[in-house]
Order: sequence, then C-alpha cells, then structure tokens
Amino acid sequence: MSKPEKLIENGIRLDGRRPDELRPIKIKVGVLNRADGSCYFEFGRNKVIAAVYGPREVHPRHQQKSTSAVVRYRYNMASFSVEERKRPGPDRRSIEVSKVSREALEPVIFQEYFPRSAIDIFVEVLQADAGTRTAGINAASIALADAGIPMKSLVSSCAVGKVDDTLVLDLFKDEDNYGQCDMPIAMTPDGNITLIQMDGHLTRDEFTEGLEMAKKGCLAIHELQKAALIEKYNSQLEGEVNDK
Amino acid sequence: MSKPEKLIENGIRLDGRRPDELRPIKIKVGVLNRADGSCYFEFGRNKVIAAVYGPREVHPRHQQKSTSAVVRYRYNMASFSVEERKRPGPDRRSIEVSKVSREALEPVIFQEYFPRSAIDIFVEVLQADAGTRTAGINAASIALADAGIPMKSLVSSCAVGKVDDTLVLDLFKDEDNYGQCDMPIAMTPDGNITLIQMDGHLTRDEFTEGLEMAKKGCLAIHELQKAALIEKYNSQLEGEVNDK
Amino acid sequence: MSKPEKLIENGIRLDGRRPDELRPIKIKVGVLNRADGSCYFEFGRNKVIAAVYGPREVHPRHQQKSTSAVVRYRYNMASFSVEERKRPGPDRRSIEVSKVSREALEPVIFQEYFPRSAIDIFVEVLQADAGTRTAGINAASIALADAGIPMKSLVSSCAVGKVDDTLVLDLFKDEDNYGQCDMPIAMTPDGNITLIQMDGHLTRDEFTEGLEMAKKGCLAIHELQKAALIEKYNSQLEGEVNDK
Amino acid sequence: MTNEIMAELRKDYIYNLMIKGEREDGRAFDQYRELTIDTNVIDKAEGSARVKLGDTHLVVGVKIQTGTPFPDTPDQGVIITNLELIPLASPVFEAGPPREDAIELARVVDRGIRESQAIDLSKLCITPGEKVWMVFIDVHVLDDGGNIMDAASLGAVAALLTAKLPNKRFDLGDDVNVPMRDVPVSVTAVEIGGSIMLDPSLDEQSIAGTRLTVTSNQEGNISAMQKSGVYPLTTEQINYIVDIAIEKAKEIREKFLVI
Amino acid sequence: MTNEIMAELRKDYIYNLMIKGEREDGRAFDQYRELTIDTNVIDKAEGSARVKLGDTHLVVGVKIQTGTPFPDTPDQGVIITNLELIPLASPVFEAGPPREDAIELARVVDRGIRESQAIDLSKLCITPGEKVWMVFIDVHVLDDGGNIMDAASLGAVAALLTAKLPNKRFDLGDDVNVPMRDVPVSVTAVEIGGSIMLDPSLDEQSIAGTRLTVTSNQEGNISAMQKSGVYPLTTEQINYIVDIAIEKAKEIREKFLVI
Amino acid sequence: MTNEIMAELRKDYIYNLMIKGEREDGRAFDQYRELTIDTNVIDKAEGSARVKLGDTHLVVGVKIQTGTPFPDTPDQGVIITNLELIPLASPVFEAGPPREDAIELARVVDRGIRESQAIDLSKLCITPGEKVWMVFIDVHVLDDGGNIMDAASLGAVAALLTAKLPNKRFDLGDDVNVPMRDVPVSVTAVEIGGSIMLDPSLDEQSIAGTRLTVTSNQEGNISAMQKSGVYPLTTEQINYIVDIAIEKAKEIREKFLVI
Repeated sequence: MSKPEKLIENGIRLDGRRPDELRPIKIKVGVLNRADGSCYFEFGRNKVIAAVYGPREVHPRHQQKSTSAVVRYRYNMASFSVEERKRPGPDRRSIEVSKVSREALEPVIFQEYFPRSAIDIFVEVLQADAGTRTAGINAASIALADAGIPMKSLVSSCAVGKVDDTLVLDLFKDEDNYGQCDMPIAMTPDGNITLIQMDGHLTRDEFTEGLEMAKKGCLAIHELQKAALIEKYNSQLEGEVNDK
Repeated sequence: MSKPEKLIENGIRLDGRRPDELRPIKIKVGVLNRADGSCYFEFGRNKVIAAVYGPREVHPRHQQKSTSAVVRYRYNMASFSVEERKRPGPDRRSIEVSKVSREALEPVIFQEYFPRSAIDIFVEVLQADAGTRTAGINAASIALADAGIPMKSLVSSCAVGKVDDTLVLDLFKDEDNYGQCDMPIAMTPDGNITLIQMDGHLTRDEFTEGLEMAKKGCLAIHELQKAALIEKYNSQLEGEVNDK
Repeated sequence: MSKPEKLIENGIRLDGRRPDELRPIKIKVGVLNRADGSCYFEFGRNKVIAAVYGPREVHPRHQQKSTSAVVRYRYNMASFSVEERKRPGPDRRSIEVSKVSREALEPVIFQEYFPRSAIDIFVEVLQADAGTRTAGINAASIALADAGIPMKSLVSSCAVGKVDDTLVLDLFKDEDNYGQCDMPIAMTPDGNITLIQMDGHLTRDEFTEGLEMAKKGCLAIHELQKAALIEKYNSQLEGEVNDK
Repeated sequence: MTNEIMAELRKDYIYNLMIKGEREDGRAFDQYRELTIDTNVIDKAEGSARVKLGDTHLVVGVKIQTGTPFPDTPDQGVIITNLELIPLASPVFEAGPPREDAIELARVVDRGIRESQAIDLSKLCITPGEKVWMVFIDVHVLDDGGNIMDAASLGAVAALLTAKLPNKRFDLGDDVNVPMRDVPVSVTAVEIGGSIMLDPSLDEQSIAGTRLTVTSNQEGNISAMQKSGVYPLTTEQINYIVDIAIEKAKEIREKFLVI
Repeated sequence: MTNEIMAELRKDYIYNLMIKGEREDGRAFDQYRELTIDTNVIDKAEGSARVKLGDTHLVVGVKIQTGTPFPDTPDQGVIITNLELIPLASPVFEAGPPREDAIELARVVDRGIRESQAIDLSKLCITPGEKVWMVFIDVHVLDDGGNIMDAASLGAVAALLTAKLPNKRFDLGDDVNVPMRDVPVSVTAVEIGGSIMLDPSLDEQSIAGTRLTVTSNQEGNISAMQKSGVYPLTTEQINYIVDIAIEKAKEIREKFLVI
Repeated sequence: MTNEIMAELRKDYIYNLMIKGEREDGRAFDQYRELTIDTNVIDKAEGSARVKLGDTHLVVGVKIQTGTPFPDTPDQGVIITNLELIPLASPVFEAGPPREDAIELARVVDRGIRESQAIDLSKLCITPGEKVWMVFIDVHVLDDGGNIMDAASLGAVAALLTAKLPNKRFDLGDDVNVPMRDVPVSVTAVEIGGSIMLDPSLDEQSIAGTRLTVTSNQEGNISAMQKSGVYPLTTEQINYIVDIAIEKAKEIREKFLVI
C-alpha cells in the first residue's frame, strides 16, 4: 500500500481506534509441552509465541557466570511472518531486538538464585504487524512466570508513536510505515522503565506526553497479563480438584 | 542434452545395457598412504575415492560417546566432478547423503569395541554420473575393511529406477535425469536393508519387484567387493612371502 | 586512472622519486592506550596502525603451545582504506598477508620465554596505496618493541619492483597497478630475509640486483624505526625526570 | 546421570509394553495420535496451516513471490522447502544453521511434494525463461512431540491446498489457487524390537532404531520413501510398512485433505 | 582472580567518589572529556573524521558509490552504517563478525542520522528506480576509552559534513557536498547509584548498570533514543537525561560541527 | 606423548642423515621424487590432471564456463584457483573453509600461472564488458606426502595444457585449446640445518623451518616466489635456490610438460 492521505480522521485512526487505544490482545498461557513455560500472545495482527527453558545447564560452559544465572533471549521472525518472505536466521535487526528485550526482562529476574545456570527465552514471531518486540516482551514475561522463574514483577511493553502530528498508542503497520515516530518502552508495574528506544521526531514536550501515554498502555497490558496467569492457575487448580 | 525420445529400445538401454545389468565396476583397495584404509571405486563413469581414519581420538570432545565409537561420514563432491562447476563445501544435498550413508554402514560396524573414539569415513566424488552415493557406500565399506575396522559384514549398494515404464538397475545420468523414479538401497549380504530412499513414481507392485532387482544388484556388487579385498590381501601375502 | 604512457621519465618516477628512493615515512610510537604496544606508520600515502597485546592468556586453549608463546597476526583493511569500498572482514588475500607477515616477525621474537601464552599483533590499514603489508610489518615490529616483547632485533620491510623495465624501490599504487613486478621483502638488520614474495617478471640478474636494492631500503627503514623508538623513550625519560 | 537412568527406565517400559502389544498412550500399533489441521492461520502468508499431531505442534507458511527460473527448466516454477528445528520447540534443538536432521526432514517433505508432482510447476511459469512463481514452503516447528516428519508433510500439503498465487499484488490479474493436481501423504513407521508402529511419539521415536517414511499419492502409488536411523530393516518389514502406509495415507487424505 | 579484585576495588573507588559528587578524572557530572575532531584524514574516502574523546579514539570513513535503490524507495539514496569493535582497540574485543554490542552501536548511529533526516535522501537519487548513491558510513574504533557511542556519532556526522558525492569519478559532473540538512548530536548518560553522568569513561561505563543515549537535532527536538543495560530508569531520570542531552548537544554542535 | 617422542626421533634421524649429506629415501639434495602426470582423467572437466609426486597424490580439474568480466578488465577472462586440504588426504586436515595453509597454496599456484601470463587472458574474452570465459582451477589433494605446492602447480599447468574452451556447449563454434603461451614451473626447496633440499617429503617438510618456492618460465625468468615458514634465509641461500629452481624447472618442463 502507498502512503494514505490521512492516518487519523476526526480523531479516529485507520483501524478505528482512538489515539490512546491499544489493539485487541489475546493471551494463552502454557501452550507448549516441551518448554518449561510458554505463552501465545496476539497483539492486533501480531502473533508471537514465547518459550522459556531453565534454569538449566549452560552450553557452552564459558558463558557461565559463577554468581548468577545467565539470561539469553532469542527473538526470531518466521520466514512467512511478513509481506516479503524473510530469509531464515538472525539478521542485525533481530540481534539488536534480542539484546534490548533481554535487558528489558533481566531487571525483574532473580538471577542470583541460580548461579552457573541459564535461563533461555525464545520468542518466535509467527505474524508481524508492527510492535513485535513489545509483543515478544509481553509474552516472554508471562512465559517466565509460567516456567516458575522467580521474578520481582512482570514486565509490560508497548509503543507510542506520532502520526499526522498526533501522539498515538501502539502503532500498527501502516502507522509505523508512514508515521513520524516510534517509541517502544517496557515497564514494571511500579513504573520503572526497563526498555526505551525511539526513532523519528518528537519535540521535548511530545516526548514527556508520549512517555506517559506509553506507561498507561503498559499498565493496561499488565492487567491482562495478570488475568491470563490467574486464569491458567485457576483452571489448573480446578483440574486438580476435579482429579480428586 | 535434451530428453531423448526413448530411453529403452528393444529392451536395450541408451548405454547398451539390459534392464537388470549393472554398469562396469572397477575397484582398487588401499590406494592412499595417509589413510588407515582406502578404496577407489569406479561405477560406470562415477569415480569415487573413500578413506577411513580410525579408531582415533574424537575432536571436539563433546562428540565422544562413552560406550561406543562415533562414526562420522563426509560425502563431498569435487568442484569439477559435474557438468556445471559445483561450489566447494557442503550443501544440503551432501549433508543428507552423508547422513543416510553413515546410517547405511553403522549397522555392520562393531562400534562398541571402541568407546570414546571416532571412526571417520571420507568419500570424495571425483566424477559424478548418477549413483555417487551408492558408489560411495560401496567404496567406504571396502575402505573400512582395509582399515581393519571390525565389521559384521560388508555393505553393498545400488539403485533401481524406472525409465519408459520399465524397471532398470543402476541408473546412469540420462536415465536419472529423464526417468520416472530413482530408488537407491544398501544391503548386507544376508539381505538386511540398511538404506532405502526413493523418489518418483512406482506402483505398489513395481516397488516389490524393484526392491528384488536392487537386492540382486547388491549381491553382485558384494562379490566384486570381496574379490577386490582378497586380491589385495593375496598380493600383500605374496609380497611378504617374496620378502623372505 | 588508466595506464599512463610512461611510469619513469628521465630517471624520475611519477611521484618525483628516483628509482632507489623510498617514499616519505612518518612514525609515531605508543599511540594507543589500551594496547600494550602500538605504532602509527605512514609510508607515502599508506596509513597503518599496529597494536600488540601480550604475552597474555591464549583463547581458545587448544591453540596453546607448551614450550613457547603462540604469535598471532591479524592484518585488516578498513572498508574505507581503498578506492572501491572493501567489504569488512577477512578475505583470502588478507589471510595470506597475515600469515607471511607473522612469519616475517616470528624469527626475532623470543617465543620460548612465554610458554602457553599468546602474543597478538593487530595491524589495521586505514589508507592503502601499495605496500600495506610492508608498512604493517614495519609498524608491528615497533609495536612489539613498544610492548616490551623481548626481540633479537627489529624487522624492516619494503618492496622492490620493476616499471618500464627499470628496477624501482618501494612501489606506489600506480606503479603497482601498471608495473611489471612486485617483490616485498622483510629483513633483520644483519641481513636475514624473513619474508620474500614476488610476482610478475624478473630476469635472473634483475632478481639479484632487486634483492640488493630492497635490502638497502630495509636498512634505511631500520634507522628510522630505531630513531622513533629512541625518541619515544627519551621523551618518556624526560617525562619521568620532570615528574621528580 | 539421573537423566540417563530415567531414559533407560522409560525405554524398558515402552519395550515391555510393546512385547504385550501395547503402547504407552493406549493406541493400536497402526493408529495415529489425535490430529487437527487448521488452515489460513497466518494472513501474511499466501497459504498456511497449523498442525497438531499428539504433542507435536507446528505451523507451515507458504510464501509466493516472483523470481527467475532455473536455466534448465525455464518454463517451470520453483519450490523451496525449509524446515527449522528452532530451540523454542525442544530442549535438544539448538540455534544456528539447520543440522542434518532438519535438512533431511525438509528434503523429504520437499520430495514428497515435488516427486508426486502435486504442484503443476508448468502453471507457475509467468514469462518463460524470465519470470516464474517461487513457492517457499517454510515449516516452523513449535513443539516436538515426535513424528515431525508426518506433521510437516501434512502441514505443507494443507497449506498448499489453501494457498493463492498473489497475481493481484504483482499486477497479474486475480489471485488463483496454487495449481495442485495430487495430494501426497507421508506416513512414518518405526521399528521397535521387531514390531512396527505408526506415528511414533517422542519416546517411541527416541528408542526406535529405524524410521521409514512412505509418501503415497491419490492413486495409491508411491512417490517418495526415506529410511532414517541405524538399524536395518528386512524386506518383509519394508513391504509391510509400505502396505499400511498406503492404506493409512488414504484414510488421512479423505478425512483431512479434501480439496 | 587478581583482576576481579582489582575491578571490584576500582568499582568501589568510583562509587565512593560519586557519593561525594566527584568523578575519577575530576569532571563535573555533566562535563564531557576533551574532544578533538579532525576531518579529511583519509583521502581515499569521500569523507572522513578522526575523533578523540578522552581516551577513546576512532576513525570514521564515508565511502560513496552508485547502486540500486530499494524497491520500496526507488527515488531515495541508501545509507549503510557499519561499526567494528576490532581486537586492536581493546583486550576484550574479538575478531569475527560483529556481536550484539557492535551491532547496537552501529544501528543507533545509523538511526541518529537517518531518523533526524540529516541527509536529504531524495537528493541522492541519480535515476529513479535504477541508480542512486549508496553512502557507507564505516566506524573503525582504534582505542576504547568508553562512550564509543557518542564518539562514533560525532565522527559520522563530521565525516558526512565534509563528504563529497564523487560525481566526477562516475561521469556525473562536478563533485558536490553530501546534501545535509540537519546536524544530529548524540549524548550518552549513565546511571551510577542513582546519579546521572554524561560521557562515561571506560571505568564508569563498566560499572554503570544502564546507559541512555539521546540524539537531538538543530531545533532541539529528539530524533533517536536508546537505553542499553540491565538496570531500569525512572521517568524522572529519563526526563532529566533528555533535558541535559538536548542542551549538551547544542553546545557540542556549535563548538565542533558548524556546517 | 608417544607421538611426540616419535616425531622427535624422526626429526633427529633426518637431521643426522642431512649432516652426512643424505636423505631418508636416498635422494640427492636436488633430486625430485618419482613424478607421474596423467591428463584427461576427469571427462566431466574441461581439463584435468592426476599428479603423483612420491607419496603425494592430487587431482586438478579445470572447469570453464562463461561469466561477467571484472569492471576494471572488461576484455579479459578470469582465472579462479581453489585448493582444498580435505580431511581424506591427511589425519591433520580438517573439514571446513580453507585455512591459511590452503589459501596460501592456492594463491601461489594462482600467481604462478597468472603472473607468468601463461594464459592469454585477452583471448578469453567473448563480448567485451559482458561475457568472458571463467577458468576455474580446482586442486583436490588426495594424499599429503609433502610438497603439495609443486604437485599442485604441475597439475594445474598440465590440466590447462590439455583443457578446451567449451565453445560448442555454449553455441560459440568448435572447442579450442585454452590459449597458453607459457609453461611456468614451480620448484620448492626447504632449508634444514643450513642445507637446501628440493622437493621435500612430508617428514622433511615438517622439520624444515622454511620453504621457498620459485616459479620460473620458459625463458628461465622468474614469475613468482614465496617464502613460507618461520626461519629466515640468507641472501646466498635465496640466490642458490633461485639458480637450482630455474634449472630444475627446465628439466621438469621438458620431460613432463611439452605442449
């Protein structure tokens, strides 16, 4: 598609949302058998799946840390997840996304509980529509909890952007392509920012306002993450009760 | 060359063979100095050379098995072995051929005699004309014996195919290119199938018939393999007798 | 530029030099903070920088030698050092240059003083104008001394070539491109040749004469190398005296 | 150590069940695990399918774009099949370029489709010698519960059956179905202690010495076959597997892959 | 072992200084180290700059050649930024393909230039859809003394400001300046024990849990931002860094990067 | 350990022989091992040769196909030389991309042919700037018995002397010989304890500190030279080697490489 004339009309975005509205979110916890924890996360048209393995042995050995676990994060896009087929394997973008996503989660993991071991987080993007790194962090955060990794809190993530000179929450693909700015953040529920990136164009005031908007988005996502985990454990509990 | 009108005329194939006839075979045992065992094998216009090193130390260490030898097989085509120059190094096809060839030979090797060690088999294709994997397995089997690796038996290998709706033994290049089916097998002399692959088109009955045809081919090759080994050891013996 | 009609006119080369004249040389010792020893070397329009780290631990371990240090040499061209941008990373040429350069220096290093350790030499070409390997060896030799690595002597290096049927010392780019021969050598001050390569066309007599010319060039460079090191240590000494 | 002992015990357990003619999950030897196939699960792909076969779970995406034909087949489209055993799907998978297992799986899936001539490649030609459709079949394994082989083949065929040539995006008219003319189905058996079992679970697969995959087409003919693993098979075992594979393929095709 | 103890002592030392409002080299928290920028240092490159920022030393070369535009931007030139952490520059850098640190640095330098629209890419088009200028920005780090990020950004912008489109070499007329329309400047801060310091030295950087880089343009607007490191930042800290980054960028721009 | 002791003993043995003016296989210091060259051994290649030099055994295949010339030599064909030290040929060779030894060998073989202008590259031009012959020289070492350098060079030249430009296959008329105008021959010497020996065996090569390869042409001029190894050579030693190398090359050329 070529650049639309307007990305916002009468305060409504091309996909029908208001500027401060998130895309629909669907969360399923514990979707994989082999992984220690897992989560399927739909964020608008984004579809990602996160798996956590660990704490487990570190290979290769020289990556071990003697006083804490090493956290590894692999963000990967399926070849078919985007319009133009992506060549399999890591590229420079996915290496950077993996790094900042790992750093977004490390602050909440009690790594010192598991010296010499690894906590591996794998995020696969099955369908991409702008916001895959934030979707991945949201999914990974739940998968860590599902794996029983001790954490200080969950981490929630979403982006804020600017289109037609208006700040908007949670860009979708066309807004990302033709907008003026993209700023993903990740946050703990008590407001600590564990990821912030930005590119495009923001005035000093827009930045402050945008950051607040993104924080509100993160808090809303946090509620959904909690609900999904509670639902999973309730249904487990029910299962156990029924087993008796 | 473009597809010939007929691949069989009056029961005779383009290269003058009957349907159940193998191509000429030439075997030379112990052709290399550095290798522990070796064999040069010509199968029609195919020219392959196999070398065996081992049992020897395993590098890297983590590939060691504590209760048996690890068998490794590297099938490689020389750049000049085919019409269009092949880029050096392993490709997906050669990795698959190496895997199934190794599995074709492992059943006859007493791997448990050599824990923590490696038996390395290297097959180089100097000239290719359809059937290089079977030629390689035949050569490797002899090279293993030449290296003194304890084996339950030799392994023999050839393909059966279908051209112009007729089952034929041991396809050459044009039959492989323009035929309807290619089915390589490898077999011990007592009839155990250690490799079977097939692609193309066979009816249920053709399959049974083809498998029997391939087995007969393997038995014929087995005799030539034995003869080549005996000749080598006789000539060695003679050498030793003459030395006295 | 296309081939000039004449590369020498009235005994004077395109850049104004006589046949047996070196290009201007500029040497700065100890230009880097992190390296144990370093040297910036300008050789005409060539600009190279050499760094030495070591003796230090060897990674990976299996490269260790039990009775001597292992010497490693990495010659690398910056992407912007040449007319047509060079792709980053080692290519076949730089791997060969690294090998012969290392071998040019190993004879003068007391490797047996440092068993199980590594002496790492890194040479970065910032600007290339023919003669980068010789510039690199000259720089590396000084950087080794600057790092305090015990050496039997310095090593000096330059090339001789042939243009318009005349032997000339120290080719610059156009002479290298359009000349008839290039022969880099490296030498200790007592006349031992530690590197010699040649390609092009030399008669038997030209070879003898060219080798003598190159040796003279090396001796001249040796004096400049010594002077640069002495200057560095004098200024250090002064610094220390002033500190008191 | 504990892991190895557990594996040994598990092996004995399955082996002893087998002696009694049973399997750990109560299936008959020729019975498949529960199978579900959902198509059009990835709308950015031209065709897609999610397959769950017991505990095995994977997604196949088909991407179709224009490209140059191979010089020796100037009037035919191109199929490229890729399969990744990503570390998300199993504790034993590792990141990095595909290893021999993944390559073998991809190549057997590919041959099953290519050799059965399931796709009419000549109809993928746009301008002979210049421009053809490239059909990328990407298999993304999410959970390895055993028998990835059959799940991947089924997913690839199911995704192709719903895939469209994106004519519109390339200004070539309306989108049309990928020209399919057969529905090959792969059936995999393992040999455990002389017995033959279909659709091995992960445990069964790991203790089996040998796997045989037989791909057959709508007419019940064989289009691809692959033995994998270090134990030999007898002629009788092979012929037996071929027979039940053809029969089972027919069942699966009729139930799951109606065009 | 000794090394680790030394590192621990060094860390305590810097931390204790910080408590007293001091830095090891006596700088104020918002003060940069001595900075020198020399341009046109590589005459084989179309643009170049040598940057020394305290003990950090690097060279940026800009190579410009013709190439094909990306299909989705047929009338725009291409910027490609590369940064190598070569083993010459630090005992901890290794040979081989760039790792995540080098890739992150390169991508943040790239975004700082690209997203501020510092280069007018449309003026890099020679023939739409066919031929455009490719601008390769290669950062060659020679000595790592900390804060490579800012040194690399400064070097890239300085090299671009003096770079020429080599029209002559490609028979396209006279050489002209690269069409620059902004001068983005990156400013990096670290957080140590709750305090914010600009332009971290190597020691400061190694003990800091988090780095925040803010790139701002001539009008004082923000064009790129990147948090790096495992400690979180509060909103207040971020807003504080943004404020001083914009201010400091202005100072640096006026002093070192006058067009 | 035993291996190292054996190596040490072997080294002493060869060294002591050398002192007495002898070699382990009874050769004179300037004598080559038995040499056989068979050509046209690979009929899928446009040219080929099998070389046995003592225990060293290798095959060189020359493949010729059309391709695009380099931009700076639009009217010249292209030579690409490749040499692989495959693990079949020696217990110390490893699989994987070529290492420095193999790269050095390939590049010295290449320079010996290229710099002697043995091939008239201008006659490999089909359409200037568009289409030229690409000559791939692939050296496949099968058995490493020492002095691969000379065996590879001899094989490359022998294969080229019998190679044909496949005009027919590319619809360009009749096949013709590769346009050769010189016959360069490489001769390699090693220095052991001050003595110079030609054509080193594997043992001699492994204890020698230095190797010098001199490639000379039909007129007895030098076209390439390469010192390899960590011991220095004196001017006298180099001049001595150059003299015998030119003489020995003449002998070999006349006996084995008559056009």
